[in-house]
Amino acid sequence: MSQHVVSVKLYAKVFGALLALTITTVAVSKLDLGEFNVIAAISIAVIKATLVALFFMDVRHATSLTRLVVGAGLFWLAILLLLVLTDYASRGWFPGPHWL
Amino acid sequence: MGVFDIFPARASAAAGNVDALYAFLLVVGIGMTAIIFFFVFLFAVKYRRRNADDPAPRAIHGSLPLEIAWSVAPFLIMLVMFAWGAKLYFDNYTPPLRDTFDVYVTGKQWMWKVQYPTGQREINELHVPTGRPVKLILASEDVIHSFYIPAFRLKHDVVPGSYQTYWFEPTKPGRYRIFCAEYCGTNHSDMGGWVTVMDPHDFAEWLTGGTGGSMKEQGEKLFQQYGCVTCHVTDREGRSPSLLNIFGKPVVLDDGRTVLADEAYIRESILNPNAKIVKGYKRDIMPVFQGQINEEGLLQLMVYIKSLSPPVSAGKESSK
Amino acid sequence: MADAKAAVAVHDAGLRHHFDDSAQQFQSSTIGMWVFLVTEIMFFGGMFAAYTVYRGLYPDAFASTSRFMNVTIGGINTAVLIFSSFTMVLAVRSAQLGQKKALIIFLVLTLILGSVFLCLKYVEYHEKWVDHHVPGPAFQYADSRYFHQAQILFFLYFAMTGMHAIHMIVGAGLLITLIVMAARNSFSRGWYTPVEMIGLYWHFVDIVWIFLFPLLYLIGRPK
Amino acid sequence: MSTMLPFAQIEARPNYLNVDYGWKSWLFTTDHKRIALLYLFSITAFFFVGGAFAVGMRLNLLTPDGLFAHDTYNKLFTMHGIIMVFFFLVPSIPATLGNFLIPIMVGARDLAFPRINLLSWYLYIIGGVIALAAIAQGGVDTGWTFYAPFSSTYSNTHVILTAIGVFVSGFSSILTGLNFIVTVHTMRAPGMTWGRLPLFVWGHYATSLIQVLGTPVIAITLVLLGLERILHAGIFDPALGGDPVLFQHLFWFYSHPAVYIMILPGMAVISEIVACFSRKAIFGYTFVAISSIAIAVLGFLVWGHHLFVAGQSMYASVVFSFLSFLVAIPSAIKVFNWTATMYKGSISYETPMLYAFGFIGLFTMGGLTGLFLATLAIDVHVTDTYFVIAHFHYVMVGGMVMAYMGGIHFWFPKISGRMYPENWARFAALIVFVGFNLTFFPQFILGYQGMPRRYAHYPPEFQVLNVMSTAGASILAVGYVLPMIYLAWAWRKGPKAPQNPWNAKGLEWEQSPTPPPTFNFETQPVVTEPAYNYSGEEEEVQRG
Repeated sequence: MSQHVVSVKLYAKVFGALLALTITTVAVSKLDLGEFNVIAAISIAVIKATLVALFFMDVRHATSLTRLVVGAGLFWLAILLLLVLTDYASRGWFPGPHWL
Repeated sequence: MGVFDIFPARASAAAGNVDALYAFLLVVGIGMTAIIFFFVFLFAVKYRRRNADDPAPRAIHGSLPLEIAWSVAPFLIMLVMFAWGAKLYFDNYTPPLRDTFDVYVTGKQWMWKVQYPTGQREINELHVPTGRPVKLILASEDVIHSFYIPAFRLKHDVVPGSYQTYWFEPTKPGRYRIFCAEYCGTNHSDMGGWVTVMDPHDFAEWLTGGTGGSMKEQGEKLFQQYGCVTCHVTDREGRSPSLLNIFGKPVVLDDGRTVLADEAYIRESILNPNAKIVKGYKRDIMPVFQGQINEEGLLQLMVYIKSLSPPVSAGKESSK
Repeated sequence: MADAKAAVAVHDAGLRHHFDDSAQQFQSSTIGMWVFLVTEIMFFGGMFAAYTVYRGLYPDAFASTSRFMNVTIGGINTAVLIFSSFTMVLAVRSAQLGQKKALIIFLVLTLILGSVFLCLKYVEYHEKWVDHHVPGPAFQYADSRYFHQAQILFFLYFAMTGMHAIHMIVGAGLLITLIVMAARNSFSRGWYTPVEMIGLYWHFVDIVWIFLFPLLYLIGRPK
Repeated sequence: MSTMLPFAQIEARPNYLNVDYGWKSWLFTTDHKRIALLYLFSITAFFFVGGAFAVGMRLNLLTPDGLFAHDTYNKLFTMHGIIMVFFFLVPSIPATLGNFLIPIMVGARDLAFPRINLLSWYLYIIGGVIALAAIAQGGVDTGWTFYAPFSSTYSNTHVILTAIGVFVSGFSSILTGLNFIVTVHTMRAPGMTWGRLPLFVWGHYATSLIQVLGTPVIAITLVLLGLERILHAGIFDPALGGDPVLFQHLFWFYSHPAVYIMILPGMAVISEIVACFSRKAIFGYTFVAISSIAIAVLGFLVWGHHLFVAGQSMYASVVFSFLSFLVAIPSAIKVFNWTATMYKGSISYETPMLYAFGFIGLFTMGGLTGLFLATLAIDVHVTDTYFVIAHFHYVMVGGMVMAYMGGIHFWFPKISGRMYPENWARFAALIVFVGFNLTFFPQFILGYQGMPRRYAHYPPEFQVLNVMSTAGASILAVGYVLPMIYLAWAWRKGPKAPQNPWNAKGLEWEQSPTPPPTFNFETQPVVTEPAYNYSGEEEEVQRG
């Protein structure tokens, strides 16, 4: 069994950080940062998700295989999102590239 | 076309290019298959087990140089295929910007409705002149179809809700088949027809034959009816971009992108104006026409708007 | 699928016959759970891809819908779910230490918080039902310019939060089985794998919500 | 080599078949070998249901005006596609041979999660029954690709019921993949390092990666399609602001890697057969193993080649075209390595090896025509025509089904404890090879001539090639029925098989009795030599 037992204090700190980040993301969404609203919201969410994964799901002490599985999951999600967006992003481009 | 012909009838220059690439691929394909069949057959016979207690052969675990060789070599051949294919793909799907003969094709469940700028309409029939680039503007009223002419080696899915275009320059007069290549329901296999390629003289004669109210006039009526003229032509307050002389030219948008004012751009700006706002103009001014103008009306508006941008004097070479 | 994880103790504290030792069994369960969570990432990933595409195509329509999203309930729900993750991780910790009473208390707390989340979610859905914002024949939208595009956003809203709620309900079911097993002394310092696995599952569902909240609730351009 | 028991006692010894009888011992078993047999019988049933639809299609295509009404033909090709893809090709080798052999090959007593393995079979059967219910009520006419907006708005057939069937059976595939990954990682016998794993296990490990990472995406796509069909909210319906190309993206994100789920296990079987019947170590073991993983990873980057003409932007098409050429290289490496393995080998012509010859030849043709389809300008002309039909049947039927038949014959002694009749089997293999080529080679010519796919009626000039194709199909049908007969006969009345009839290497042949007992080994196996050590070299040799 995973022998190391984590102190309640650390869990409480992580819990506090997550609540703080939630409040921050709501507050940030009230400001008008134009394009940065989306980027800020997603990056705060990524930070929160990493905190939950590292501390609560104990990926910190996990075997390298578990970390590989987590990495693979995120990498494949990235493949799906990025390659689908290559189509939608490049639809409006100038139709005829004269270099070809 | 003979039964066993590996090259069907060819009616355009682009078809010849595609056939040349196909021939190259055939040579590579048949060559590689022959090599594999030859070696498998050779080894199978030469090293067959003569009798049951033959000594076990010595292990050969592999050779790095050989592995690299038969990875890199095929990749180089593939690069040729890729580049050649991509070039032809761009050439066929990018219509020349000026003086093309535009034909509007609308797919509807189980028929092709063809409209010519001069107003003629046909069902499952397409007449095109030789020696001149013909641009097809494809739309669909219901599901996804695909306008496929094997003689030109070209097809494009006709996606409802957007315009697709491709072009060809017919060379050989004759009648060639049109198919629907994307499954679209019960009579998908009956949704075909004929394209008749005629030399320019006969074509001009045919063109003057049927005359309905030309699409341009009907487009102008709609242009008035939906109130486009009040902002886009006569209005000088600068609330909206003028539509004179814009077709086929690049347009700079408010987010800095440059987009070509082609049929797809005009259609999107009619149905969903906020998608692309021209630099210097405000959003949420023009009403959304999504679901209010049918396909036919859109095509007529398109022809009228294009007529507002008279082609530049014939002298200038069309940039292809 | 979930019951397979609640393996019944046979001899050496929960060791199943085909494993050599309990370390191998625990490692198998952990990797198995994480591979399952990767399938969940790809499952929700499909909807996130659809959301990303449509938000790219119709930014204005999506922004206009934020007025109808109840950010307060969303915010409270996020806090509730984070709190439930906290109690869940304390439950796993007490299972590690073999404190049966603490384990049950924290599991019950997590269950309560999960139910609070689902009740608030019901309140939100009811509010949308009353406003005719449920996609389908009865859909209405104040701003006629974005009728179709808003309906797509609400479709994605209900699809994503609905699928998330289903996962919450399954999680609640698993928590109940855990509480019953804990009450029956099935777990010990040597074997508490189901608690840890369901903990991972619960934290994953929390992470999905951590992404759903900003993407669905906080997209409005402040007026 | 463990001691050879005299024939008479083999039957008496308890093995996984005679340890218990009665339907409970089958329907509630957690023994991976019995679950493999459950899968074998259900998959064979679905294969012949799908095959019946194919016969119906070929009869209809005998004449330009067709035998059936349009709707009937549309339902025939749809159901042929759905049954063959989701209920035969995806589960076939992993669920039968994979389930049976992987635990034995890695030296374990069972898979990591035996009860999940049984759950996987039940999900497969429930999904299958739902799909059959949809067929019984009139079937579905959208094609196995379910393209919107036709499937979401215009088709009035049982789309949702079929989608639920496919959705449920998808989870069966996920769970099998999950089981294999965990088993290979955590339950290998002492000494069984990654470098000594049989290539059969490497192939299935790569397949499991795809099953686990790809299948959930089609699950959610079918859920969205079902919701769209009920609510008409417009997510895939262009009239309501949606984008049908998005459905194609999400669908093909799974469905192209799915074709690698189908072919990788076939390659895995062929690696084993070629090594055994050439009595020689696989040439370039590391390259063949790594190319399985490369196919699994690159397989996820190429789905856009299904959308070249579908309205995808030209730049995305160029990216996908280039990536599609990249994914062809690992497959080419495998074919070259198999051929090189035969060099200076001692080759015998038993049935599995005949199927392996067939596989290498036909898979090469299937793979090369894949390059035609990856070339943009050619794909514009030949996509959605019979050229594509011929391409994927060359890979699926010429490749996968040949490997499946080869694998069934190769491990039949280990599974049943009996030998199959060699001459009948060779005859059947020959018929399958001839029938297959006569069926599908004419379709390449039809395709380039421009005959579109999914056509109930076709212009008269295509009739001659279609008649040839139908003739080939009837020969192929005979080729598939023959093994059913003699294998069923051999199961009961075939001669008793010795423990290692082919003198093959590998734990399943050398250290596990035939047929294996419930826990596969009498004593815990320890691996001391590299895989395919046919030449008997003692020490670990530097891998090629």
